[in-house]
Amino acid sequence: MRYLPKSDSDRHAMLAEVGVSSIDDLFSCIPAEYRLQRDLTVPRQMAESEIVQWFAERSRENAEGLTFMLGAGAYHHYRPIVIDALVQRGEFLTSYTPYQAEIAQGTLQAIFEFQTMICELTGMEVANASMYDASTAAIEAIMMAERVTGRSGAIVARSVHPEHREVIATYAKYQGVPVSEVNFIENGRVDVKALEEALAQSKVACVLIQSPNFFGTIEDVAAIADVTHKAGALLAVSITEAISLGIIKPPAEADIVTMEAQSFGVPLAFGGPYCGVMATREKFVRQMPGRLAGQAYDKQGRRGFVLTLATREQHIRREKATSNICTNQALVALMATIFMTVYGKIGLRELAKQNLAKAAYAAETSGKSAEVLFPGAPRFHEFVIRTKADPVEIREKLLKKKIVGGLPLAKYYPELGNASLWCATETTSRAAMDAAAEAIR
Amino acid sequence: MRYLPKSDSDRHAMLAEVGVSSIDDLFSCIPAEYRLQRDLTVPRQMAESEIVQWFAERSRENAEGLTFMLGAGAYHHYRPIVIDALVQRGEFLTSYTPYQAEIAQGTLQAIFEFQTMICELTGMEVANASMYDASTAAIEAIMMAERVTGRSGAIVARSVHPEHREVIATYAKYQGVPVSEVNFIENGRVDVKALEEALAQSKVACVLIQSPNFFGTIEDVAAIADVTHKAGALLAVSITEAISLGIIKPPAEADIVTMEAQSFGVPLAFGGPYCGVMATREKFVRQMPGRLAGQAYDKQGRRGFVLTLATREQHIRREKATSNICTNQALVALMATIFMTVYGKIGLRELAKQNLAKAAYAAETSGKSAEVLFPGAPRFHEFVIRTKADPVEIREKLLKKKIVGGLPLAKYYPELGNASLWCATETTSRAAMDAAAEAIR
Amino acid sequence: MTTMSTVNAMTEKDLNRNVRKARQQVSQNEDLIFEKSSPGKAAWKLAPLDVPEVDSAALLGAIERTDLGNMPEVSEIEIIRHFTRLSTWNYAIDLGMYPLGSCTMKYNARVNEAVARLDGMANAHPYQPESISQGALRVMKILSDCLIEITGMDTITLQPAAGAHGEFTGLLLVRAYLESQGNPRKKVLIPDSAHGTNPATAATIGYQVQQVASNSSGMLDPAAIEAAMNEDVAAIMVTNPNTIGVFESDIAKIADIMHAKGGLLYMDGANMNALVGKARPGDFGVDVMHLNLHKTFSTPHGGGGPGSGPVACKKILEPFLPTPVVVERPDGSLTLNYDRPQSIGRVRAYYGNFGMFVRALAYILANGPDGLRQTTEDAVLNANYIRKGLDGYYDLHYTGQSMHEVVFSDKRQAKLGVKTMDIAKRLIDYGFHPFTTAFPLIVPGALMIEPTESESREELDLFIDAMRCIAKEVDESPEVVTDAPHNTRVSRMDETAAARKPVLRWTPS
Amino acid sequence: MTTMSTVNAMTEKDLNRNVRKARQQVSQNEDLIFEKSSPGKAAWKLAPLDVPEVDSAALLGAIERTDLGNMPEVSEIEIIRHFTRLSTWNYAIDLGMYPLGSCTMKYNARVNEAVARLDGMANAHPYQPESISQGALRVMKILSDCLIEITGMDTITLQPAAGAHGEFTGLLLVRAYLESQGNPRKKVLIPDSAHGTNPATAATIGYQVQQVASNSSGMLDPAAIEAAMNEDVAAIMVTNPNTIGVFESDIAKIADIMHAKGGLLYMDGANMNALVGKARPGDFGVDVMHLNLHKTFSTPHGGGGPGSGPVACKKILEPFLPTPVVVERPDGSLTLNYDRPQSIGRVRAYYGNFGMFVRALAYILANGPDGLRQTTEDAVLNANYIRKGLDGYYDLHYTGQSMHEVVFSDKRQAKLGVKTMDIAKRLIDYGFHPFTTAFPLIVPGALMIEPTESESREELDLFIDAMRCIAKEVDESPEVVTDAPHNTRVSRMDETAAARKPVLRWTPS
Ligand SMILES: Cc1ncc(COP(=O)(O)O)c(C=O)c1O
Ligand SMILES: Cc1ncc(COP(=O)(O)O)c(C=O)c1O
Repeated sequence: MRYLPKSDSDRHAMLAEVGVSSIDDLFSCIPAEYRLQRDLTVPRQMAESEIVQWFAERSRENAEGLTFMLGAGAYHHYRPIVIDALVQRGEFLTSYTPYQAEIAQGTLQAIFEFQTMICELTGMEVANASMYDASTAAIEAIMMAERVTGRSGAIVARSVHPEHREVIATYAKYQGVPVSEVNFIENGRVDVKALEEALAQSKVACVLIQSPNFFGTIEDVAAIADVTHKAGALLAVSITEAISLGIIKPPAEADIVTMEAQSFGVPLAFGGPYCGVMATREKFVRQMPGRLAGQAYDKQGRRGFVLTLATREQHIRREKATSNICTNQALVALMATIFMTVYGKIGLRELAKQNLAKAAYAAETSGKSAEVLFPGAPRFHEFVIRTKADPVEIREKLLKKKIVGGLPLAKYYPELGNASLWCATETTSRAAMDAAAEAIR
Repeated sequence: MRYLPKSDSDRHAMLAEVGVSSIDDLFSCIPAEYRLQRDLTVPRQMAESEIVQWFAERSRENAEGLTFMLGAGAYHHYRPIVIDALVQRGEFLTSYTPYQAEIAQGTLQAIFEFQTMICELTGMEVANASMYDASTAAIEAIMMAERVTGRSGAIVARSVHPEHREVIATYAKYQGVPVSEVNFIENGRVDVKALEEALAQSKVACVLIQSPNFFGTIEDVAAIADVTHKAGALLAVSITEAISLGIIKPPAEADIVTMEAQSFGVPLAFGGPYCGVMATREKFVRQMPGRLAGQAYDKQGRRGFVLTLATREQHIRREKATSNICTNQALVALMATIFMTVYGKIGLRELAKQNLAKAAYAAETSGKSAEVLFPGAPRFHEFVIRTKADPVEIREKLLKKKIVGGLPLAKYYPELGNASLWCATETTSRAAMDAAAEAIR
Repeated sequence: MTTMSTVNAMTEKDLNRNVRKARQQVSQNEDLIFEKSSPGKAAWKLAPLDVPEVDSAALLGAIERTDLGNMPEVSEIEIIRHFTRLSTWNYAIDLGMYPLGSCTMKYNARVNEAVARLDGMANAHPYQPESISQGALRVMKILSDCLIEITGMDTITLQPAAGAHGEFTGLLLVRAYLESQGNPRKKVLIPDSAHGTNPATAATIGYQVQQVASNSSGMLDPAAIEAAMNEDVAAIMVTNPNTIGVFESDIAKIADIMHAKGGLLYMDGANMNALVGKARPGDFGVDVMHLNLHKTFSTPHGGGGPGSGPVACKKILEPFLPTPVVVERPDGSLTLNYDRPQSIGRVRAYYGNFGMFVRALAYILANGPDGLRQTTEDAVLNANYIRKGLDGYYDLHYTGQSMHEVVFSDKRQAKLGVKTMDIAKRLIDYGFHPFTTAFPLIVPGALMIEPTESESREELDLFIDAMRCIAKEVDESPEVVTDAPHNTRVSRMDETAAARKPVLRWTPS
Repeated sequence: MTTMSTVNAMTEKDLNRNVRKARQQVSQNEDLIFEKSSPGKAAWKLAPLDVPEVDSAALLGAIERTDLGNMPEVSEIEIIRHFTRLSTWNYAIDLGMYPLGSCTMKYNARVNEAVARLDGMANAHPYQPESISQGALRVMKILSDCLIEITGMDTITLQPAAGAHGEFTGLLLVRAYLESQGNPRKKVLIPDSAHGTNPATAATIGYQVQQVASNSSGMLDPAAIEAAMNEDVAAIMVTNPNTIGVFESDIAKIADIMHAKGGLLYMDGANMNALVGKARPGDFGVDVMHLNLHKTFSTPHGGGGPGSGPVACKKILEPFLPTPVVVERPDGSLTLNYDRPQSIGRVRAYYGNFGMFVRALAYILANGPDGLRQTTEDAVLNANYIRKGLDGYYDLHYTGQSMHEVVFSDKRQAKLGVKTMDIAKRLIDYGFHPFTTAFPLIVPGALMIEPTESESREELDLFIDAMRCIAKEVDESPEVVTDAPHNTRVSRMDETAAARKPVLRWTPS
């Protein structure tokens, strides 16, 4: 096997050195009846050229060269070339969690930079090194709010990504976390009145909203924070489109911000790996899950970085840890860090502005033959339309032009009828948007 | 401009530091009438995304996903993934010629390994760090033979790659190097008798042959060496298909071996950059052109490598140098080194054997409806067929199946009629070869 | 014995006299990216907008953001240099042996990276129609089939994002199953040798953790488990081979004990690198287990992630698997099935870390049945070779037969004031990444060494030599070890100070 | 002043007290790949053969090769580690400033690498039909147009593989042209400040080299050229800006002198980074010149190559350009024209280093007219900033106005026994690649410094600081400098011994 750095004579010499006569002697500790006496039934060993060919065929089965007008929590943005050039350096790609700081300063400093940028963008004071994704970050935020407030349960906006709400339900169910939902009003925003009433009825730990929400509508975070804080709960805001932070004020009124950083230079990759983000106020840091890099100094007074506050974590605190998370999404967070560095202070805003303009155009052109739902509240780069035709058919039609159309919403929000969720980013050409508008007609 | 690490305020501060008031002051040394007062007429500055898109469009215009049955000095072989993973490391990609040995040991050791492997494969005693390509290596071999022998001129086999002969002609013409050609016989090999006679007539410095020759036929190097040496000339053997060395004896009887190492993991890239090779006997080393890495020791006795015997080179010897070559094909030589390391002692032979088998099959199937020329001498992985139809038409037909057929030879060897030169490598599927046989019919 | 001040006076040459694997080389310094920023530098450029500009202030009103604070402004070359320089401060598998016990730091083949970046793989949207997702679904299906076969289980979910997430998912399956039987039960048994995620996960699901003590050989004691087992216990979480690298030979008996009282056997599959192709958990009684694709199946650790933690289980647990599940239609095409009424629900959005599935499958295809078995054999051989080589130099706390890793203790060295972490740090000077020191807790001062199959005999010999030299240094000049590392660009960091007053982000000074 | 033994006793800390840009870090050792080989290891695997096996002995007979000697046998991970480790011993632009005068070591953008690897670019066969080569031909055509515009010339060939090859091609054009006029002439004038390739090339073409002395300012002296010029002289080869980084302000006059006697003006374009977008050689009288795409147009040096050396020229030389030439058909499609009866012929096989064309064009597109001009301005600003910063510390042999590079001499330091090469080596300790020391020959002990536009002010300040510190060290403890480098994994090599008894390949011991 070409990955194995041994010849058979190496193996024999080593067996002799170990003092056994055959390799099977080293497996004699496994009771005989459980020792596998046959080949595994997996595909035969392939040449590298065959592997490349096999996946290239799968890649083509998947269709290539598509234009996406589909978002819903996973967005197609241009990925600067430097990202892959850098994350594929073996020193990043093939290194472990930076527990041994003296030979992991590269990873540690990059995490520290990631944490800083996330703070800058979200308006929070501390951010961790990453979570699995936005969905698990959201439930971790709820659990963290429980620890902070000593209360139980959460109210979750119905305009939060449906799959995130499913994940919350899964976690909540088995932990006895009571979770209720609050609906949206005609403009697509959270029904703040209903939220206020619900908060009055139950002393929940947390209110969780998403902004821009699943419909692309930007929530009135300040108003929601107001009623939430009055009720003594924490407000957690989830952001699934990180680019929006380039042109939309951060939810600075929130207590916890969770985010999906996929838009920051991470490939769509059929849903993962992505990069969950969690940020909060400094005073809550000891209730926070996940790894944290902190500044430190060596004996000679040289600045460096270490993983810190590890007493929150499972490898120290075991069942009393803030979370069971261990392996996180480090390399993906590095991609995001590089992306944020490329665009930076000015570029991120300009990028977000292009997204805004593209989506405004797309909504306007689509709006000529379909109803654009949720008027009256600002949007970022997604919008919902209601069409005469079944959205599934529209999708099929567009696919012939290599355009992936909007997501039919009937499954998640049957009350919206023939609704579908569309997205436009800087990668969506005017021609594609015009074709989509045509197909909707 | 996004590559430039300066803000305008940096520029102003620096101008002030330099003591000038505007950047144009620094260009005042250029007489005013020659200072360009307008923008260059080149395409406008593009975003990276646009650049990628522009070249992707050109790439598609070029056709993608082809199967090649075309060789003629440039061969399509599978390129192990590790090659690009390694040569794209900035430490190799963006370093200069290793003149400063203390911070260039990586490049130097790799060159030393390249030189060693080339010696092992060619049967020569020394090899240099690379030449531009096989064509320029060939003429350099002739010039070197002149220096070694003190004689002038060369006899070149007509079965040497036609474009290489053109390059030789260009160089020779302006240097007064008399070059004559020796023809091939029915089996495609050099007419040794004619060569012997030609040698008797003129005291040339060098005989240059190619093996496998342009027709894919393997020359009788020993016989040619015999007559050449008897006449007091040196024998230079050019190898355009490096893979052939896996299963064909090296031209150990030669005095100089030149080679195109493109087959060793180098992309076809429409003809370059490739990697010329030059190897020879130790006694001729001081007449050799090009860079050489040699073993050395530092004060502490640690082994390392340096560029050595530089007194042959232009930067020391100027007009008395063995060649004017300076920049060579270093990174491409590194690709070749990695390729040779991946396949190694056993793999190179097995790879060559697959090529042999593929071409044997292709020749046999093609031979059913066309005449396979040059019978009676062994071939490697190319062969010439004579068809009823015009080879250009056959090519067009095959192109529809994304197969690039053989090279029409009329331009180079009109006497061969409707001949074309075909190639099969490990990347040529049986299906493609069957389709080709079909098209020939 | 040298004193502290002697160490300071020792020249680099003296200090490194026995170091064969490494030297020192100039290494670039690099500030934080924010410290390199200045207004007006930019690495970005957008294509011209092909639709009308919008007035963002008018569109967004008060929520418009106009200032991105301290986000950096730098050029492209500065970015390349910044992250390239940073990278050179890291150790990596690509540079040498990474003998971290329990972490299975094996070779990460570059072909895996290449195929994961193919257009149709990298740019597939999770919600794109199934008609244009067949390639992705096929990858998931074939990987699932392979992992089921390798583990000897009946079914699988690929959704969990890492090992701990897999534990969570697996225990949820247990809980959902028991609940469907009428009682989710209250407790989970966890050996004292377990990894920290095991108890942390059990707690996350609302199970009480009951620790079971290992016996004097560091092994599970069926009698103790028998004693602990009752109708309150949902499951036991067993790592096998366990965290001292020894196969739990009573595993089938333990399964029986659990099953007899209606409990289930969960296996932490972190150590599957000792078993692939040689033994299958499904065959020795395991009901549910997770795999770490970022350990056994070679997906890169990336400085801490991403991982992937598929959960394989027996038929009885199948109805509870997270949604969706990939199923084959009669025509051979694949589809995602969401209609699973008994499902525990989702454990994350979309389908899991798909990019890791591609890499893991590429690894399996590169190996085939013969390669997978050989890999396991080499991994076990390597660990035993190290054990042999270090026997007599370091104390072997438990002497059971080692499989893929071997755990020594610092007992001898501790007597001279040298701890496992000191030895670990000194190993850095010798050009190696340290072994695992943080656990297993049942070995005081553990040196947990897992070479994996990826190490050549040459590299192992250098490691053994380094470890022996360090043992000698501990005897002759312990300060050289307690003061280590000496050859790195920073020495040991003051972690206590860092935690006392944490600075977790840069702020402009 | 410290003595030699003091240097030896100096601790690393003392030695590096002023070094701000670098520290030392552990660095892996690595043997030659042959020393890691052992029979039976393999990194290769072939797909199963889909045609009948052949009996190679029968097919090939006596010429069959059965043994590949000492070719290595290693596994894939060993290859990754081998070359990764080797790479870490190199300095590179990606790591820091590379102030090699005349070499223009600028940023090599990664997008260039990406587009060169697109399937249709990387896998295009040079002989594939033109119908499926339009993309490649378009790249050549647009690049040609851009380079013609940038140089102000009339036409171009992209065929030469590097600068020296371009010189060869350019001089051949001169020769062919003169020949067509009846007399190829005998001599080429070359300033004493020229790069070694200039005289070497002239000799290769059979021209006698007549050196012309620079004047006391290091500049070309029109009077001297006038005196040397006669009907035997084919051309003069001028580098402009010249190799001391100064614009030859009399260039037009020199062109006139040459033209008046029927000779031509060849320009070595190695220093075009000082001119792009600011002045065009075609406008100031140059007849023929080469460009180095691996300098001015950012294609990577790759440890010594590949390069690309297009030759641009005026209309009179067009008939002689190498074949083939890309031409546009009336329908807009592109074709290769081989029918050029006066052509000098080919200078290499196929069409040149096409992969470099792709990269250079990507660079031009990324810059546009504004970016190209700004690039030149920054390059010149950087050189002048360094000049200002080092003035007073090092001797400025010639004081003409610097453009993209500045050349100091070691005059002051040489008095204390410290040579340019010593200063260069000490710069390594400071975390920089040295400047060029080998030429220009008209500056004794030259320190030839070209920062390019790719350096930030911060990096330049570090460089100036390092150079000043070294100047101080020369005064205070010259041995620290003459003994340098101290911080590298090897110190200065004994090059004399290496050349005396050259070992140019590994042999089994
Ligand atoms: C034995 C064991 N179990 C569980 C885990 C947790 O896996 P992950 O880090 O993928 O969440 C680890 C990781 O180190 C482990 O070693
Ligand atoms: C002034 C000058 N001319 C010519 C050359 C030769 O160019 P190349 O190395 O591309 O052959 C160089 C290269 O360093 C140079 O600096």
